[in-house]
Amino acid sequence: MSFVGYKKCVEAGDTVILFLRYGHMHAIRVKEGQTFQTKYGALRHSDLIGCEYGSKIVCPRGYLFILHPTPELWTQNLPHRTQILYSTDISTVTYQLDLKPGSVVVESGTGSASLSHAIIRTIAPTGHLHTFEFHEQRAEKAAEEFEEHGISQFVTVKHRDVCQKGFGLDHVADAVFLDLPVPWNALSSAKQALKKEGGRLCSFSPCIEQVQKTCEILRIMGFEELYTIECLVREFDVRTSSMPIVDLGQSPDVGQVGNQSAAPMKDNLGQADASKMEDTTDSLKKNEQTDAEPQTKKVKTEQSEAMEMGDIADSKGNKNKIDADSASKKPESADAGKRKITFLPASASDLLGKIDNRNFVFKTGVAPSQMPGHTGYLTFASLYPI
Amino acid sequence: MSFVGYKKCVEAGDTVILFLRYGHMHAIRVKEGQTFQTKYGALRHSDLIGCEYGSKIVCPRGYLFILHPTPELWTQNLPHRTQILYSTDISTVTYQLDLKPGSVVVESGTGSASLSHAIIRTIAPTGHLHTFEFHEQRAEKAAEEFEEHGISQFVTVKHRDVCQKGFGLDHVADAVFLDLPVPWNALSSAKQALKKEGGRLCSFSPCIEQVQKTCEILRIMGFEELYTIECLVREFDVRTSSMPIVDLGQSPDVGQVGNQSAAPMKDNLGQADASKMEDTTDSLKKNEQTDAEPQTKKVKTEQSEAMEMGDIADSKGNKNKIDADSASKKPESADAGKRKITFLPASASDLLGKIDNRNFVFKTGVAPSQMPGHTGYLTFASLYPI
Amino acid sequence: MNGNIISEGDYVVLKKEKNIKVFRVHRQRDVFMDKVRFTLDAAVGHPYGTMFEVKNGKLLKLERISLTEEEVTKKVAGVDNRDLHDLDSNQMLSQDDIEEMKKSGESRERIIEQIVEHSVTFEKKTEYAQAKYIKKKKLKHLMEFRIVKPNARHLCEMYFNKSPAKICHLRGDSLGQILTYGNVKSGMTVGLVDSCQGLVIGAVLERMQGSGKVVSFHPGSGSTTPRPILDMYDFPPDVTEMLHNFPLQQINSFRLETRSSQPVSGSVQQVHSVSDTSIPETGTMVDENTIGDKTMVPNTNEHNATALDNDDAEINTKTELNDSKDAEGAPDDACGLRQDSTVSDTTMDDSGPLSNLDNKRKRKNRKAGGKSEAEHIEDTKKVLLENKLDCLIIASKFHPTPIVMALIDFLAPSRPLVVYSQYKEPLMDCYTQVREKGGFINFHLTETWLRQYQVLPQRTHPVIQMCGASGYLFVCCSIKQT
Amino acid sequence: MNGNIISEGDYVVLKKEKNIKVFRVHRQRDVFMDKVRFTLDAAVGHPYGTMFEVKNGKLLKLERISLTEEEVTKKVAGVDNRDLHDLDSNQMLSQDDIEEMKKSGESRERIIEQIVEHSVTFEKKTEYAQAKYIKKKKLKHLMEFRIVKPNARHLCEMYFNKSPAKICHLRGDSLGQILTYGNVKSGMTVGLVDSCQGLVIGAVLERMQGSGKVVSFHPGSGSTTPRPILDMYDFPPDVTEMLHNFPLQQINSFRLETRSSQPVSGSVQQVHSVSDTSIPETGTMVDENTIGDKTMVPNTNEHNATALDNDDAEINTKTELNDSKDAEGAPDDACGLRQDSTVSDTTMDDSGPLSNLDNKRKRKNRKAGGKSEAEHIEDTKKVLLENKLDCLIIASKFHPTPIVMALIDFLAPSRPLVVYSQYKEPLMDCYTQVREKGGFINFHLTETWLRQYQVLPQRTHPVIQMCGASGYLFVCCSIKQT
Repeated sequence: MSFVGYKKCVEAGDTVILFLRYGHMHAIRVKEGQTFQTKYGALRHSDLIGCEYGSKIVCPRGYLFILHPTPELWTQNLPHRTQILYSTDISTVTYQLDLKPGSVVVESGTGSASLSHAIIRTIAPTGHLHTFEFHEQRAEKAAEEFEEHGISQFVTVKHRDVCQKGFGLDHVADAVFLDLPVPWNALSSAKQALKKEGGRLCSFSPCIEQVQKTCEILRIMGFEELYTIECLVREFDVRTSSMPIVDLGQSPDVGQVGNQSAAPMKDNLGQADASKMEDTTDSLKKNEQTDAEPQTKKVKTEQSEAMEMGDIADSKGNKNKIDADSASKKPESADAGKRKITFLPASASDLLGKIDNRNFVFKTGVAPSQMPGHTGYLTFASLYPI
Repeated sequence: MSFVGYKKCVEAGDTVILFLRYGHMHAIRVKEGQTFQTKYGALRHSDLIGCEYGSKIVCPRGYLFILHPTPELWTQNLPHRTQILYSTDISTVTYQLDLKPGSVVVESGTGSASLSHAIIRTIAPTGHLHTFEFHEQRAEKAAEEFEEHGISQFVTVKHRDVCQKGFGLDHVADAVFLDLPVPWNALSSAKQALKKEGGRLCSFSPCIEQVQKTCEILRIMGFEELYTIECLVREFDVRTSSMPIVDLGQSPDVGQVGNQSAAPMKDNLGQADASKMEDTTDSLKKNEQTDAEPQTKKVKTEQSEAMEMGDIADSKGNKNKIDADSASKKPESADAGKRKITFLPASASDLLGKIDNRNFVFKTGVAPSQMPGHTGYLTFASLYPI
Repeated sequence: MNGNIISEGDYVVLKKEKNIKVFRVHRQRDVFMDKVRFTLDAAVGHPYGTMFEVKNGKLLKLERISLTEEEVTKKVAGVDNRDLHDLDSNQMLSQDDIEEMKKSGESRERIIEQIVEHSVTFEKKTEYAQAKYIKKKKLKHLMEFRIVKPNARHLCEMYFNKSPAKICHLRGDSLGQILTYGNVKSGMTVGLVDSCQGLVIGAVLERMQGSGKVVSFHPGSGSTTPRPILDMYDFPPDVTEMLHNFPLQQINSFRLETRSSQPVSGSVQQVHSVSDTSIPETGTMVDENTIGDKTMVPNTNEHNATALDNDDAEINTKTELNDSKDAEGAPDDACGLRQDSTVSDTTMDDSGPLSNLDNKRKRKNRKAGGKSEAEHIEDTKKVLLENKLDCLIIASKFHPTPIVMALIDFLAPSRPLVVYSQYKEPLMDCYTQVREKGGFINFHLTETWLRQYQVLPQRTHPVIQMCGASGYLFVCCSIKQT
Repeated sequence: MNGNIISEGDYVVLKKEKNIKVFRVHRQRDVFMDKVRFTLDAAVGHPYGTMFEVKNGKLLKLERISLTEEEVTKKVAGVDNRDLHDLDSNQMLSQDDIEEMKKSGESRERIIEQIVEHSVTFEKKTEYAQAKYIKKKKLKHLMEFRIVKPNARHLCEMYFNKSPAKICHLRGDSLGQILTYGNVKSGMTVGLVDSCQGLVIGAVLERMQGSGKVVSFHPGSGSTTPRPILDMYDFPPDVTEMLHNFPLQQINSFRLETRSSQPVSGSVQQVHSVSDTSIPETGTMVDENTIGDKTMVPNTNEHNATALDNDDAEINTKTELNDSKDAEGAPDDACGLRQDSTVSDTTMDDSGPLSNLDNKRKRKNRKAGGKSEAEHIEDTKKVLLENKLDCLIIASKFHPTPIVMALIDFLAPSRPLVVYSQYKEPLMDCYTQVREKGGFINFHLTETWLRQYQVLPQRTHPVIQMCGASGYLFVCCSIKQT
């Protein structure tokens, strides 16, 4: 029952997720006597049996966590037999098809059964999934997986080309999902499979030409409320970042034009912290004077180090102490002792970060330079009773 | 020369931009003796003449700024005769077509001349724009505008259906821009217009079918490096926002489970500020005790007010003092005097905002609930010498 | 009673393109849509999914969908817009003319045809521009809509279109992700904080269909807060009985209790017996309309004070009266009644006579009534002591960090924590602090781009306006603490 | 010399799909691309835009582009993938076999044909999968590229693909926006801070083509910082002569000077005479390769120390030697040589003999040389005193707020301030503080979604991977301060 109900401890035969670190997971099926090689060394399956899900497992060269399988973790770790749907599209499909316990769903093709697991999770224990796959091996493998995952009672897998032979289902389904190269050939049979009181349909296609043709036929066949979307997820890397404050030189007229780098918000101080602010300004000023012309080079080196270190990524999945002063621990920085973390509260800007040793330090969620640009178009439609 | 060179003061005949506030602008042509009605009252053109660009102009019921025209401001304020290209697409077109002073460019259709102004700005004073428009009125109006804007020497406007009659240009252009319903009909003539040493082409189309056909013909005609993109700008509203801290009740065991709402980062204090932190915790505790059970309702009322005020938008274009304590100024809040702005420095989280009177106050850039979802597809291609 | 037939007392969704409204079906009670007044009487007995039209103030089943764009489009069409001139006088029928035709009982087809015939520029428009023109006119002048059953998708869309602030700008795709990443399913124990007027609670209950437990943590000290959207889901009793409520204001003291009495969990009574104490959410509902966006927090307290002092059947009936009024008011409000305020008043006024059906329904749901607020809370405590949570979902107007910190210890190991926020910064704070606290892995902070497409022959493109704000989602997974 | 013909001494761009490299054309000097070594000698005299191939280590003009996907695609193709099985043994030619064919001088067409014929699954693939397969194999096994002139677009793309950190992750569309929103055009006076190794300075100069003035504010105290990308633009002297440099470390004291001596501006000499002092940027270039990502700041000082002490012709020549080495090294580095380090070494080694042409060119550019660093800076000060800036552009690795605050007073009224940053938070800070200071209106903080499409028959869709990070742009407009 591992995919439709949680249990506390690992038993032989369970599919479990090994979480090594962010982005490094494996799905394995626990079998007494077997061993699984991780990058942290060998892991004996028997050591997992009886462990509580969520436990930390120590390996020869590191540790990992053993997680309870979910359709989402399975999607991230399943063996790819085809392109698969990922959780962003899966959640959209599940939501837009109004799936819930008791729903009867028709799916083709089964593919790698990524979506199938999520559908079964949502419609169990009272619903049923009819899934169709034209590639024989894939159909067999999927059926095997459902069996292993304890969910075979909620799903019927058929090896069949539904575009040619149809689903062979009469008015039983609340929803139909199509991921086919030529989905329009399956629409007539899909309509036949939907309940007489109506239902929802989704067609997933990577190319717009498929969508155009599908929509055309959907309209002809009396489907309504056509809704074509794309759903892209953008994941942020949350990290403490910093940008150095450039040296704008000194000016005797500090209050007027000078020192803006160190205390740009001086005019906007809240009354409560004005005194603290003064301290800050002073301490920065002191630093500046000590590090003046002859020592400029050293100051610069630190700056560029800070730039290098600018992105102190809180490496994912590991606790990572934010050590705002880590730069000063480098041996090159002789004047580390002199440093002081300085806060500039009060101005609106201190809501965004703080000035720390001539760096502007801030928390940011960095957008990824590479992200999914396209998975496929999802076309939804409703069939209503006539 | 107002669109290709800056000048200091407004003269009669200048086109100027009146900036009332964010999103409220007008483009007017200054003519002695005329009056322009703004929402702040009547503005006599003669009052503008001689004013320095960038000046504040006082009107009967408000003030506005008089800005030097630029192609970008013009794009935002021009009279629409057609759908126009906006600055995001314009900048992409200009950049991708490698435009610079001296470039010879062919454009069709002229439309509302939004892009034309930007092209002329970039290629002047040594380049030339040949722009073609099949709608006679529009072509005339565009020519008029170029004259009024002092840029007519850089542009030739022709009323012509280039799909049927072609551009009539032989190997003179560095770049061709097409914004036509059936761009593929103009491609042969566009190729003829491009210089023998090669050049760049861009076709703008709202619908993918147009793009598909255009790309097909471009390939047949020997254009290379086809590159189809969409460019969407997402504008953030920068504001100080806040979310209330929910009341989790009191617990005698403050250090263990209690007071996490007020001091969730207690365990992670930097040494320098631990004492300050203690103060903070204390002061919040005091508040809590004062506002205990019998006064719960009042505390709640304040919270929901804060929620209401959550988005203290720094209204655009106006200086707006951030008044973090404004909620307490409402008459209902009897205990305003007791309040204290509290900072929780030291933890990484204080880089994100601060706890202020049981609100988490932070700066944020709010994504727009409505933004441009599509303008058009831009297809670029290169023609190389054979 | 067939669940698929529109019945009296049902909450129903009226869908007219982007305009979505929820009403409760009462005989001879006026409802308003697009400033048109009608009653839903004629809808009773028809299956859900039926298309209706309002003609001369009467609701009728629509036998055939009015002529499509293609049917009206004339043979004569322009090739492009070179000959079009923009003039105000392009349409020769005045608004008054059109209203006159409607009143005189002119057929829908005829009205649209007339509008087309009186458009000076129609023939010069391209074929596609003609179709677009007709669609626009149809939507404006014809009152055709479909009646469907309420569910998470319709309710979220309705609120997101009309009053997004009331549901923390929670967009449908983000709601779908909450359910997916929360691994919400039948039979589990869900903990959640919902500042979205019950939208998220309802979406979770919908995915559980009567099996499992949901503990809703709400702000304040009382037994619950008003959740008008939850009512609109129109759940049967077996679904709503899954719901248990717990006031956040008591969470710290409860956590302390549990710490000192950890072995207690085994000794408490079977939790199943708790279920029949529930459905407090309808009883505690207060007038949504008078509050508007001011949210439920202050009013909760008002109500709770009452509930504490007068916990008897008579008061319950009185509350129901209020409730039924709200049941009208709240949906109307969400359906944009603030735009046409005259209508709002009317709807408010006719809350007087309560149908018997309505009363019966409510009574049945609350047959176990009479439990005190304190008892309700004690019952929920038992649920929390018995079950570790299988997922924790926060979709709150409050700063999420303190809430998350107070509740994560209730989460079983290897389970998802899902936090939604309209803003990125509070979630980054939450992310950072959960990581610093430890006990969680697999951190994700995301936003979603939702792009809709117009797919029409020769006119396929993304829609011109999109929503740039999906809100943000923070998801991570608990581990066993050692 | 025809500017459109590839000539010795030119910087040239080699484009092979996404792989872009910049080299300087020297006779008998080896260059590397995709681990293939060749010389550019044979390219000299051909027009820009010509397609070349490398065959047996020799560069040849490509007479006809190698067979297209459609030409190779066999008539036999599968309908779908139902019969495909994933096996390693699907390709029966080994990598060694293919290398052997290449060495034996087999034609490109023949090699691709062989690969196709030895693919077990090729015939079962769909027509589209076949085309995709061939394209992939072509790119892998054939060395065909085009030589084009460097410009902002090519240089930005090259760096963004290979070393985005060196250009602050400035994406081409954002660079285009900087130029557009800055209203950059011929004849204006531009102030800018460029931490993108000269990419932005070059893009601005390109849009001005010799008319106007550009003041580049750089970190440190010296006359300039290394800007390897600027060199790659290969600007003629009249363009580079527009460029003036000013050290940010002197900005505060200069602002103070200007304050006390405001009327000076009228009395300084005509600024045009300043122009022939310039092109310091090539002279001050230091070894980019040894620094890598460490950026120029520390090394600037190293260099400046030298420059200060030894400001004479001999040192200038020595610097040129270094420079020329870098001219090879820097582009290679940017072109991803770090991936194939063996090549990197080779390129570094062959920096010895400097062509006469090279020397002559440099000398010519620096004929007015001999001016001291202090004199250069004084000249720039005159520019700043004469002209208010027509736009201020900041694209910096430094926190933008202090820089903006120090420079905005130099901006004329009704002119754009354009600040780019990789991060949103520093820009929000800048936005907030500029607004608090006053003197600006029309605030915009934006990011850009750039979506690329594959447009092929029956296979049109957005590309599978996209760049989610455009960086952020803050734009506002100055007003006259009263």
